Amino acid sequence: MSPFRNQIEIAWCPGCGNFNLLTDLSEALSELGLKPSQVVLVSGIGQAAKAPHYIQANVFNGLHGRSIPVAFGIQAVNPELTVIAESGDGCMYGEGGNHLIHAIRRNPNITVIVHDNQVYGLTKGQASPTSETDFVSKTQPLGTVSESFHPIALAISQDVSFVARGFTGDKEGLKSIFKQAIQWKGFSLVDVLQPCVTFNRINTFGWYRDRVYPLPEEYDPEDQVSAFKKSLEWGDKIPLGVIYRHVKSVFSDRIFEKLGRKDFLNPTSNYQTVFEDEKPGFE
Amino acid sequence: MSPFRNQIEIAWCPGCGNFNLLTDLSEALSELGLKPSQVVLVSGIGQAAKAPHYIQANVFNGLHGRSIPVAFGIQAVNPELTVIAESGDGCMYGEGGNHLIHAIRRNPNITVIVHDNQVYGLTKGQASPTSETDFVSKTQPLGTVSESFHPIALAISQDVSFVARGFTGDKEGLKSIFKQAIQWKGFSLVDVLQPCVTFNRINTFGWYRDRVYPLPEEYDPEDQVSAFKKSLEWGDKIPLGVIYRHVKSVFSDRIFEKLGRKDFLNPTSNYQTVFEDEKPGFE
Amino acid sequence: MPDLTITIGGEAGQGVQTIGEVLSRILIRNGFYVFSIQDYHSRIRGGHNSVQVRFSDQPIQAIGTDMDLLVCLNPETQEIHQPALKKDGIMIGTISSTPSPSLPSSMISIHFNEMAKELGNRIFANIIAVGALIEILGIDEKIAELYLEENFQKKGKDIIRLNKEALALGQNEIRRHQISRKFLDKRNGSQNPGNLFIVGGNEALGLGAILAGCTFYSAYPMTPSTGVMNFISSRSKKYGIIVEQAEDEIAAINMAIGASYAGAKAMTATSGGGFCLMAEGLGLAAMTETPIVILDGMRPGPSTGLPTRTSQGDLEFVLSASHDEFPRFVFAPRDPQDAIDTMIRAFNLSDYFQVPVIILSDQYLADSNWTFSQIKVNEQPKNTQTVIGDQNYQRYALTESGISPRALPGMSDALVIADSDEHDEIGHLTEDLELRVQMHQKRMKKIEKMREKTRPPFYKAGKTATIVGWGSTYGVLYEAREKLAKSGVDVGLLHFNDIYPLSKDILTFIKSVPQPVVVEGNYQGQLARLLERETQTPFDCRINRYDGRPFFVNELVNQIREVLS
Amino acid sequence: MPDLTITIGGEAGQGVQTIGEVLSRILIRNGFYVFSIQDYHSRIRGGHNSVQVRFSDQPIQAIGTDMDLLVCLNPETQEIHQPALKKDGIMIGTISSTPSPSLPSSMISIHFNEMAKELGNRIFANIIAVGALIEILGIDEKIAELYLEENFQKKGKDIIRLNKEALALGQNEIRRHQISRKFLDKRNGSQNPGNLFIVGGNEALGLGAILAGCTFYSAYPMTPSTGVMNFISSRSKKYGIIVEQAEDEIAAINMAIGASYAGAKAMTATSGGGFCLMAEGLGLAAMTETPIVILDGMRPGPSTGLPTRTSQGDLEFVLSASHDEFPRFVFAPRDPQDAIDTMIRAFNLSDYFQVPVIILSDQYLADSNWTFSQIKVNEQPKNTQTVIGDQNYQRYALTESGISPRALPGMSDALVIADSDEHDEIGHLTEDLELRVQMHQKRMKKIEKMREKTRPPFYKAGKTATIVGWGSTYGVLYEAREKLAKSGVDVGLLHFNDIYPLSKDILTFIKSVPQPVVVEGNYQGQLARLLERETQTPFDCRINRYDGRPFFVNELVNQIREVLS
Ligand SMILES: Cc1ncc(C[n+]2csc(CCOP(=O)(O)OP(=O)(O)O)c2C)c(N)n1
Ligand SMILES: Cc1ncc(C[n+]2csc(CCOP(=O)(O)OP(=O)(O)O)c2C)c(N)n1
Ligand code: SF4
Ligand code: SF4
Ligand SMILES: [Mg+2]
Ligand SMILES: [Mg+2]
Repeated sequence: MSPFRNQIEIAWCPGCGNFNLLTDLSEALSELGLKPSQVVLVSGIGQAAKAPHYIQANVFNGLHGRSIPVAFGIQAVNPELTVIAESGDGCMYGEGGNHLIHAIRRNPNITVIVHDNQVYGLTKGQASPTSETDFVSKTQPLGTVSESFHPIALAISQDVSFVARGFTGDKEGLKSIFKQAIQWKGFSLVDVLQPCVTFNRINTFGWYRDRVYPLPEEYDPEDQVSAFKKSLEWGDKIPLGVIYRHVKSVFSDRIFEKLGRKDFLNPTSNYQTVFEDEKPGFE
Repeated sequence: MSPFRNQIEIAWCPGCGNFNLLTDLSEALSELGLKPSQVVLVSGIGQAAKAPHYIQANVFNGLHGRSIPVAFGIQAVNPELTVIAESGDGCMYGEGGNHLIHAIRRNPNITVIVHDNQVYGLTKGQASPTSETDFVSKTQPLGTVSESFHPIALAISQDVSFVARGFTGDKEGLKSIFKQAIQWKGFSLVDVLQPCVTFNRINTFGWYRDRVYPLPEEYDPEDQVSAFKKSLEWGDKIPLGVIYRHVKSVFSDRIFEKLGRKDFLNPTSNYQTVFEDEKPGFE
Repeated sequence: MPDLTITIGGEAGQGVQTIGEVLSRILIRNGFYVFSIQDYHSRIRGGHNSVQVRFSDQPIQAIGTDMDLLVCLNPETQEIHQPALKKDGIMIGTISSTPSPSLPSSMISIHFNEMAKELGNRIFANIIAVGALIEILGIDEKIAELYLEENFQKKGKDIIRLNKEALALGQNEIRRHQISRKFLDKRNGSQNPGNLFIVGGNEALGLGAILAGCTFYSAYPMTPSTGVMNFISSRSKKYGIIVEQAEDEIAAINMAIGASYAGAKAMTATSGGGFCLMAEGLGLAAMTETPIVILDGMRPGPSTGLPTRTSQGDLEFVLSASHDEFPRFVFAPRDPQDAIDTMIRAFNLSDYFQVPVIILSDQYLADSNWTFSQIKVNEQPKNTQTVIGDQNYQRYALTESGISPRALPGMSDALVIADSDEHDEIGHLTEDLELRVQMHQKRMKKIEKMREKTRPPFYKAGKTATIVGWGSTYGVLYEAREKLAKSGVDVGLLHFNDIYPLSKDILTFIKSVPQPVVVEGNYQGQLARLLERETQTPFDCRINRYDGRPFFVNELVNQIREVLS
Repeated sequence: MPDLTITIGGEAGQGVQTIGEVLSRILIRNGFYVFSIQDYHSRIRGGHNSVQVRFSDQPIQAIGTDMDLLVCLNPETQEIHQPALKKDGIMIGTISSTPSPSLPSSMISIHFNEMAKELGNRIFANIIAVGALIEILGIDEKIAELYLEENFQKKGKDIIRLNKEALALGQNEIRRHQISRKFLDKRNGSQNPGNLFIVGGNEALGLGAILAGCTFYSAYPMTPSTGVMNFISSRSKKYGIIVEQAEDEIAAINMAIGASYAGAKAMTATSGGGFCLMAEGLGLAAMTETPIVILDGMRPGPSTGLPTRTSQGDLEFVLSASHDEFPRFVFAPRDPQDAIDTMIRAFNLSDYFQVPVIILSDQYLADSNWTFSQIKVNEQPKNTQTVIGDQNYQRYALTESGISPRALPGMSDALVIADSDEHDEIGHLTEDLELRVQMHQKRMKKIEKMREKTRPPFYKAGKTATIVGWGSTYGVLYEAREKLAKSGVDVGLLHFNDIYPLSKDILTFIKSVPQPVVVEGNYQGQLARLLERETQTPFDCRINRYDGRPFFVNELVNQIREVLS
């Protein structure tokens, strides 16, 4: 077992896609040669958001929808840390949608992993932003009206630094994506197809398995328009892999360049000097 | 003067792009033959968000960032009304970014007009989501780190029903876009380049005028991928006009179809009947 | 007078709730009053869940403490619940094979799952358990069979037959054992079996909203309020109600405000964390004087806290949520019957005063079932109070009462201008500070009239002391009082459902009750502190619980005795 | 003892603030104590703005009421402000050509703009006005010239020369007139001119945060708190502070919490509407015990209200914001010097107790300038209290004090687990309800120790009555008390800056002061109600203002007399 797995009892349903995701992520972390204390996992609230508790690392399990700003704050202050925000599709694309957009613009060096089960698991099966139109649940007995949200297309539309799609039924593929995303310098979004065996009777393991295919070798993930076109592929065929990437400077480098500093803890010992310096400005 | 203009004193700076926008919108409304009492203008908070007060119509001037959900609620309840949400780029793309994404998914029959001055006007000049990187202000003396937000690309990525870009220096073009957007059945987003003469020294009237051009006749706004490509055009050349449109069923039609009804006021007079109907379920 | 408590425990997903539900239904058909409650973890499968079913031939309105019967669907159940099993209680199901000396007088090991598999499907395990239970209790299987027939009617004859077989299997399994105790003297409870109603808190809240005329419900799912949304959406087609799941709570309240502005009776519901996000919208409703009903289903915090447990910790928050000041009603229903009436009053009053109404529910009310010999609608829903305006219409006309005539957009030539800024009578934003004062007074003075609409607290006088409480604790406090009375301690009960604003009369009155003991599901004593502020009298004798569990009658009786001694 | 009040009025964008600023700087260089305040509308150009500059050779700490001098940059100014001009006051600038009989004794029409255009640029109009003012007042132009030299140093000699010419132009314009009144006896104020400091509230709050060691500031712009962000970001490079404008207030507080978890001293600032959106994050900070300082710059509500005006309406809200209960400090600085010290205390205490600290500022404090003969740092900033943990590190170890040793992620082998759910000592989520009780007690019991850290209110005894107030009203109440004393009415002053929690001693003490009169910038009397709750004693003699304006000494003196009579 990966040194990144711990002994905490797992509160997921047997057969849930989350288990594979957990294994693959913790293996990816150890294969990257990281130490648990260098890694911070930030999550929101939901079934997916419990994942960090099962990983041997630093954890900040915050509010539903708000993992990205917390992750941003951590990484801005201590860019040495490997910071991963991990949560469900409801958390990241519903409640937290605004933070996703603006994090892409900031391009902090964090990885966002979305357990995309196309449903709200923890609250017992409501439609999520990625649920298909007419999705029926106890809360939506007549089926939803909304069309589904397209996270990968959205990320590409904002010229995200890195975006990929994985599937919990594709171990090697998913692990490789995790490794690339975590190593990527910049904001990386990984949307993971993660079947919810309890509440999502549509997007099951079988449903995904019948549709997913790995992006071919010759696919060029660096052209924004063709990546956009690829991101629209959904339905009969669903591509897996890195759909778009674009090297750009990351938030912490740019801000430290502007500030001209590398450390983050301002000593309070020199406060009298600071004060004497500022005083004349008030005369 | 258009019957949609009133006598309220306008609190904008002389020379501001908002004046043209106001005139063009009120003319568009009257040219469409609408009556003031059929129209509801919903706004948030900001300089742009004051616009509804200067228009002779129903007004709901709500919270910063929250005009879209209010507009949705109004239109859902009374689909006969012409509902327009109008606010600034900070309001719609910053504070309110999440609502924009999800409104596109719902596709209510509302028009969203964004006074995009690429700055926060009312709070005195901070960078807005659409400000260019390194934008300098009192609040951002070192210039911003974030890249700018791409509203049109985002809308297209979510397969919006209608999205266009206008410019307050292009009267006929803008009025025509307003008319098309308001008449459009479904969610329509109009991003209006609106120079802020006080706080934005970069994106001035001249800056825009040097760059904008109307989309050519032969441009096909119905192909999502080419529209996406078009939406990325920014910098030396900025296209104006309807960039993407896609006919689809609107929220109110779909929900009323599901509910099998057309009215929205449930009479309370029959409550005893309802109660007698429900009672056996508890036995 | 039988008064029995049964606990069914197992993992999430094992059918604990189904057994509780079926048993309850059979019991009320036999004329017994049932009170049932769920106790569950914030997970979908696994963990430990339980349902407690208490029943009696007399009205009851609280959870029990010690169990007469324990049904274990997994080994953990025995571990967790056995300590609360009565000395002469009986335990059935998955029982540990190495019995300790403190075993109950009677333990029957039954392998529900294996028996069900023999019947062809694990699904029958639940009905087998029910069969075992009715046999132990001595309940007529005829009524149980009738219930199964009705319940599985849609599923076809085969399913009905198999379920009846399952029931019989469970009964037979028990018959093979010598039961050490007789549970019921007579098989039926009250005189006219079949005439009882079992109602859950969330369904009652939802039904109340529907009766009140609610046609727009926007919310973001959050335990324990989601059940209200589920109930209303299950009826949305029947009654033409738009139920929209918003992208977040901010959208939810703003959608509802938009809907209300357009003329619908609109509501939203959430729990504390979501209520935080609605605080700004609450102020918007207040400033624009748009009616709205907001339900806060309380659970322990701070922050995410214990998502599936109960609490009364949000009172102070909702009393002053949102910046600066404005009038609001705060109501906390005591039980499902009261929930129906309270929702109607909430919509009526919100509409009449054009102010927000906040309903404080909690997980205990939401997820428990009460039995009533009657359910009624005690309040009359009223239509929205609107006017047909003309061109001179002023949305915020200054009036004596502070209430301005409300027109709806698009219904006449009147233009309806609503503004979150301070505004003039028309609704346009103003920087006229004298007008600001008038507008603020106009809003604030509604409070005085609102006080008059407040229902007085429930009051039963007592000599020694007075138990004071609010919201869903009513039943427990009521029974605790009765129990104390039986043992010769005469305490009164003062119970609040309308919490804010309180009328002057009430404030004067409550200063006069003998030795108040304030019982609340929070740490600081929030009602007590409110009363201290409003009456400037100490309410410092308090009993507080904040472990996420509801109050229990027996424990409470002891605690009250203690504080009084 | 001169005590003069000057108002400069005009449209937004006309330079009203510049004139006020330059004049203030020249006055303090002449040894005068200055108090200046802005009065502006929520718009960028047009509307009506004004700056009031009051000065004296003695320390002053409040806004004046009646004006000695009025500078009109547009016709509206005369209309609005003339009523408050003293009988012997002087008015200059754009003056209506049809004088009414109630004209002031002296009116000098000056066309600043036209004169400036002659000098080559409209921009000089402001300095021309300053020239006119110092001439009327009789202030030495040498010091004014020196100030202009310093101020325009970076802009080059030509600009300095032109500004001096503008100053002289203004002076000459006045010299052509006969001034009906002599304003100053001597040109200089105090004995040692040049040794005074003029400090604005927002700058002081920002400076305090920097001195406290704040290295991470995330916020969304909102009046009147944006000035704090502007100040800090102007120093961000110098001191290495990350200042990030968030996409919304929710992101702002969550970013700050993340930063604090990682080890930075972090803060955010907003106004009431934004604070609403932060309520959930506030609870997150509390539950995860992550230190954070949150500034709420109050303005009148509810909702958007009056964005550029002042208020003390958010006290009750911040006292109980966010669901369920947790400890927090609430401080309200009285003036810029106190703001510096309060910010340092806020960071120290937030860090020490691992609780959120809320600072209540308001538009009056934010946008006013106070003069001090000294500014000091009276509190010692402390470094973050952290430990180097090992593999057995427990973030939420149960301790006697309730405070658990805090380690930072990535600084050692210790793993730092923070959770918004109820958690065990390590930080993992728990459904163990006994542990929940311990954790809730651990958090809540901090309040008792926090009480001991509270500074007592400022107190000066008085015989007849005691003025009670909080926050930025200190100066006004202080002067009101002095004024009453001079007229033989001996009232005391009890003024709170640390508002929550209050120590038991203080609570006992305040019950004993003679006839409290609680003066607050809100409708309901929120401090009064807090004291009523905490002391169970009535504080029902109140003076409230909620028109968006600050309190004025003279008006208040009359009001106090009235309530006492
Ligand atoms: C502010 C807030 N709103 C709502 C909730 C209730 N809530 C908890 S988890 C959840 C949805 C979970 O869905 P998702 O994020 O997709 O995670 P999953 O359980 O499917 O893994 C919701 C709505 C909450 N905790 N906080
Ligand atoms: C919740 C909330 N946060 C912040 C503000 C303060 N605020 C008012 S307008 C505004 C920005 C305005 O920018 P924009 O929307 O672009 O409109 P503009 O003034 O540029 O037209 C902000 C931040 C507010 N009113 N409410
Ligand atoms: S509810 Fe769905 S997502 Fe959650 S653990 Fe169960 S199967 Fe997995
Ligand atoms: S601040 Fe800018 S956007 Fe606002 S009115 Fe002035 S010029 Fe227009
Ligand atoms: Mg999900
Ligand atoms: Mg803008």
